[in-house]
Amino acid sequence: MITGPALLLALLEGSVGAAVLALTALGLSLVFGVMRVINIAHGEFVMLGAVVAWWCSADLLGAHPLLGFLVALAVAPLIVGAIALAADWLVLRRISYDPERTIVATMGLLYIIQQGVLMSYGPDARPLDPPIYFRVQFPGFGYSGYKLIVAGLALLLLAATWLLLARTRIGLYMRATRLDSETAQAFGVPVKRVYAIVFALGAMLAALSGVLIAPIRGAHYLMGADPLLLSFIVVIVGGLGNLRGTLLAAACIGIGEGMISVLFSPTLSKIIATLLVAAVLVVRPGGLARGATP
Amino acid sequence: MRIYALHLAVVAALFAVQFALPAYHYGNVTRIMLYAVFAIGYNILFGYTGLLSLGHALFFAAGAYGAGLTAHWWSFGPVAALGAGVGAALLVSLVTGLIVYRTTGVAFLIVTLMLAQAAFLSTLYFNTVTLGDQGIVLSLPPVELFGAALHLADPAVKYNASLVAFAVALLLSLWLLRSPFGRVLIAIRENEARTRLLGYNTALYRFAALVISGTLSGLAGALYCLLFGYVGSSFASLQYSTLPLLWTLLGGTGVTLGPPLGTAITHYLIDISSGLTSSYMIIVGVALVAITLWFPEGLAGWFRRWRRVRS
Amino acid sequence: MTLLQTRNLTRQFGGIRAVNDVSFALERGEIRGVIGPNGAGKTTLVGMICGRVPPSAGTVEFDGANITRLQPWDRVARGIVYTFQITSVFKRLTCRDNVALAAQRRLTRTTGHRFALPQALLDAAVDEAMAAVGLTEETERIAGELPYGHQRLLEIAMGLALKPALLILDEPTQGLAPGDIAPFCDLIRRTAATTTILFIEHNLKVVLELADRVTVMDRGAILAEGTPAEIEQHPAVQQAYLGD
Amino acid sequence: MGVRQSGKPGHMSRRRVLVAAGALSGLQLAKPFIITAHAAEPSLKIGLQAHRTGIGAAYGLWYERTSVAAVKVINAMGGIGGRPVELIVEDDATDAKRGTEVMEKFANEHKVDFVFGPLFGNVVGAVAARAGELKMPLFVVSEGSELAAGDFNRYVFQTGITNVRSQVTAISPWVIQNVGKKVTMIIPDYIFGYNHRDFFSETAKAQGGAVNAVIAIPPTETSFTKYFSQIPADTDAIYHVMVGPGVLTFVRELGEFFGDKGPKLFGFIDSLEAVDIGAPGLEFLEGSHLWEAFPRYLAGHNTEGAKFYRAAVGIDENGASVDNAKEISTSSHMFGCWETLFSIKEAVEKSGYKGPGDKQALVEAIESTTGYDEGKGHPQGKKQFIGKAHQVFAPQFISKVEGGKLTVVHTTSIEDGLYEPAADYTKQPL
Repeated sequence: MITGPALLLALLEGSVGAAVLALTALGLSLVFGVMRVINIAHGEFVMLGAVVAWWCSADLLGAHPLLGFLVALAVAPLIVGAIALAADWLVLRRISYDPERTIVATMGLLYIIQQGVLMSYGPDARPLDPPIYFRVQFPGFGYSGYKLIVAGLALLLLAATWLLLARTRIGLYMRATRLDSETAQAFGVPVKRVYAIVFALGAMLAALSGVLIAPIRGAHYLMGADPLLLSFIVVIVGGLGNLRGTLLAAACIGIGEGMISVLFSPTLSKIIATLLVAAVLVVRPGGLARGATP
Repeated sequence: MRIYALHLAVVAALFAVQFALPAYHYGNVTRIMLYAVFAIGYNILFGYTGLLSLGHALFFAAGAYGAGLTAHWWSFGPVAALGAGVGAALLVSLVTGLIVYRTTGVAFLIVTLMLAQAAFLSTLYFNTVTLGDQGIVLSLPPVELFGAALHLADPAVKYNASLVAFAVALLLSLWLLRSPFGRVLIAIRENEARTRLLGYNTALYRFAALVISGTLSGLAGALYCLLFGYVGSSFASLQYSTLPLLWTLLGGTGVTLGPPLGTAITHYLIDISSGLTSSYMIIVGVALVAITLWFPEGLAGWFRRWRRVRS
Repeated sequence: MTLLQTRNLTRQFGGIRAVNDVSFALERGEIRGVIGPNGAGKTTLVGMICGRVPPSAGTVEFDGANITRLQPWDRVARGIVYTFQITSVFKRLTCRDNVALAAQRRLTRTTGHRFALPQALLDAAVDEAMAAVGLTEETERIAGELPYGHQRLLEIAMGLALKPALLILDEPTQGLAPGDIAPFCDLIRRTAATTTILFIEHNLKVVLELADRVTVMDRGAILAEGTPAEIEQHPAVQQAYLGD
Repeated sequence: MGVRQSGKPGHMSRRRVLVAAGALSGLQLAKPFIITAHAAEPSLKIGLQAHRTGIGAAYGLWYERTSVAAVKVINAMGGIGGRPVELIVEDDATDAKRGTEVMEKFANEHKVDFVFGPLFGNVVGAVAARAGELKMPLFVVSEGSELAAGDFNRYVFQTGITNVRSQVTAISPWVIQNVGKKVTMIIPDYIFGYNHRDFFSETAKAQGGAVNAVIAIPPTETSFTKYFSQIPADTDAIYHVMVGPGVLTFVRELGEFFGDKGPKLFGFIDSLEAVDIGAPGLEFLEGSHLWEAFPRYLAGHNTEGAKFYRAAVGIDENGASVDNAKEISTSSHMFGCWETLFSIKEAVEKSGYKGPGDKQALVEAIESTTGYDEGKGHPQGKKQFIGKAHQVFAPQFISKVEGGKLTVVHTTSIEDGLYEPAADYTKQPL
């Protein structure tokens, strides 16, 4: 039975999901676009963000959860970015960003991060106190006010990333490397450094979305799988490495997923999404190698 | 011929050690041989043909569910259920092969990953049939063979059934590798464009390699389900796609004995480390990173090179 | 008797016509050289003949049949064999495996043994091709370890093992030591006894010495065609290609 | 009697987690060896198969703590049959495949006498089959109803905690009469949830109620709001029972969705095990009812046995860890481990079990048991045991959320939850 409130709820769930998803997927897309590698450990960066948010939320400060949340927003990207830089320097650079070996290596990284968190943080799903708690009443149902704030923050962060890419020197370097790394190098772009920064930036975006969702879903060492899968889907449907396509796909898939989840079944919506990706690649197998225009 | 003698000696040794192994290792070797069938199947696609699949759980699960569902719902006996499992894996491989007919490289990797993920989610979605997460527990009647009743619960039956499957898979893959067909697969791995201009429809060969690889993986899944009496949705999860990759990479790609070696090492590494820490899967992560950094050819490849340097 | 005929063959890359409306005929049994400056469209033309490059327009006929839409491997089955400009042997395999890949392609088709080709049959075919190019001693070596000139010969052995009706060679003498060129020309002449040969070549001396007829290409079109003597005298050729 | 325990997984305060992670020294040793140092008698080895990691981790942590405490108590009492107990813990990652491997490891490598502990249905099913093949007595501490239905084999027992069918049979009359007649069920999408669905639908109908919708949610789900729009508008009562890492999010989002205007709520405490009822966002639970097997707050079940048990395990009167008031126990499940170990003690001593050769006598001794008396060994209450079905039956509790705490408002008798099980394992060969 499809009613007005159900549709509205579907739209809300979808939009919030889409905003956070866009942030996660943008990181993955950036890494692919510039470095031409796929980072299987991307979801673990989201999980690390959530775990850092949990640390900051109560224990570190003992103050109001809002303060912990703001600290986490600042600290999580720094920690996760540093881990990504280390991974780039210790592993990816040494295998010359070979596409297939990078996939294997980042898959190893996935297990190392996930199991490392299990070792130090433990196996429990730990809830966080929401930094801001209020309820918004819609006709027929209520909705978490924090979720609406999350959507807004995600959009702000997306805009900030966009500015970084469009208006700064490092953004210019990234765009140049994306188009043609050899030419960029010839024009004096420090390509290796750009790679490292892009890998870190991608991880930082993932970590930020982890901080944002932590108060909703808590922090758990296995929580990286879902964001990875969904952002994978978004990045491919949007055209690998195509940032605008990624954002558009995040909106479509986030909202579509929300709709199908609410109206039918979340599992069904994920099945449809994965098959959609397979279909896109089967029809356009070359789309991956060529990479679309920005 | 010496190479066949070496492989037969491995099989004979595995037959012989069953009389000396302590019970716990007996069970471990049984599992290792079954997983090795999976690894050998994976290697035909990855090691010989050069196609990196991240979706082999699809075939393993197809075999396991083909056997498990027919045994559970239609009371198939073990032999019929094994046939159903292998048949299901063959069918799934054929369909997958047609879907990915023209895809290679990273696109192939992602498509196989997505198909396997869709299959995994489907085992959850259609849980009235598959019983989802919780899975199906089987209790099977004994198999009549030469007048004797073989109970699947008997460790010796498990061991020797796994050994037979292992021997078949190993010798088949060796023969395949050395046949004209296998030579073409290797040529595709080395340089697909060149192979095409030698007169080979490489897409068709890739398709054939996928079907053989998938069916062997399904044989492993079907036997695992029947011998250990259980199939659940975790058999279709990503872990069952990454493990054969690790086994093959660790043991050595493109070497017939590499994947079984990698399987054995991984199994014992996980088993030993699970006694030290709950985070034992970290071993898998460290191994994957170490292989890409230092042993791109795996242990067998490294050993071969080391021998060549010495001689 | 015409073996190969292209009609109005055209290939566009973006806005550039690499090959523009080329109609080109090849007689059975001849040795044909193709010359022209870089970018003249020679490699694209033979690419369309062997099926590596799909044409934008026009047709290719081989042995009386239209093969324009055939895949490269089907053209190999009909006897069109191409060897690359840059050597493209399987560097990590032995020479024997390299040539066997070619030989088994022919043998599985002619003998009907698909999976278990008799080893002796295959070995004989490999040895014959290796002997033809004079590499018998190197048969068991890893291809990538051979010197460059020998890799080129191996490439030709692979072509020969297919026993082609038309052998297309893309700059076969490039990278050969000067002393190796004369034996190479002998090899081509011997091969021509059973095979039609189409070769692209920059070394004009080799072309004039080896070819029965020569085609000159420039900017995607055929500039001139004739016997080596005629081509040497052709004014347009002298200006465009031999000018200095 | 020396007790050495190397590392308690998950037993870390937030601050300690930080320190451990910083030093990267948090390598948690997986086997707390409870070694009986100078005992003359060889020890009795018991394997605890724990969901230490995976989606059952919250339960696994407390199963392990409770079991360690019980073994300490039993050893202090002189052990089992005069022999000290050695507890060996292995993690099955809440995974069926790993579970069967662990079972083999117990049987063939550690050579334990008995195994106990699996809770989640997927693991129980796979492990039960393997235990039968290995002829290893297995005491599941699970609420699955399959054992009493005859789906397992002669080596599997449920002596510590009763099953879902019995729990639902016991409480459903009260729920239909006091909470609501048109019920929407929210259940986890696997066997445990189906048990709830099937048995509650059946008993609700008998009481004049009806289930008007069933919403099944995968146990790995982390976001729930999207499911709630499937709840029909004419629902009087929501019956919820969720498990897995997302339980707190589930209850919070349920509250956000309905506010204070929604249908009345009745839940199984599974939705809130290891979760603080007073956590922010759970205010809407005030006044709702929950089933409990073992009241979380001491006041609801203030017996001598319960006090002894709580002190030994280390939980305070609010059901939290004495070390950390924020760490809430899985009170309604973990007592099953304690009671299982004491039931093993009784069975071993009754049968005169000396070693694996006496397994058959042990099985028959358990099958001839008719019940357990309330006391230190069985703090949850008096038990009735139906030997042929290997199933224990117990009283149940219904509690109301009042002032952010749980107050017991109704206690069922054993008879309320009693039904005639289909299984008769005594006919199977040993």
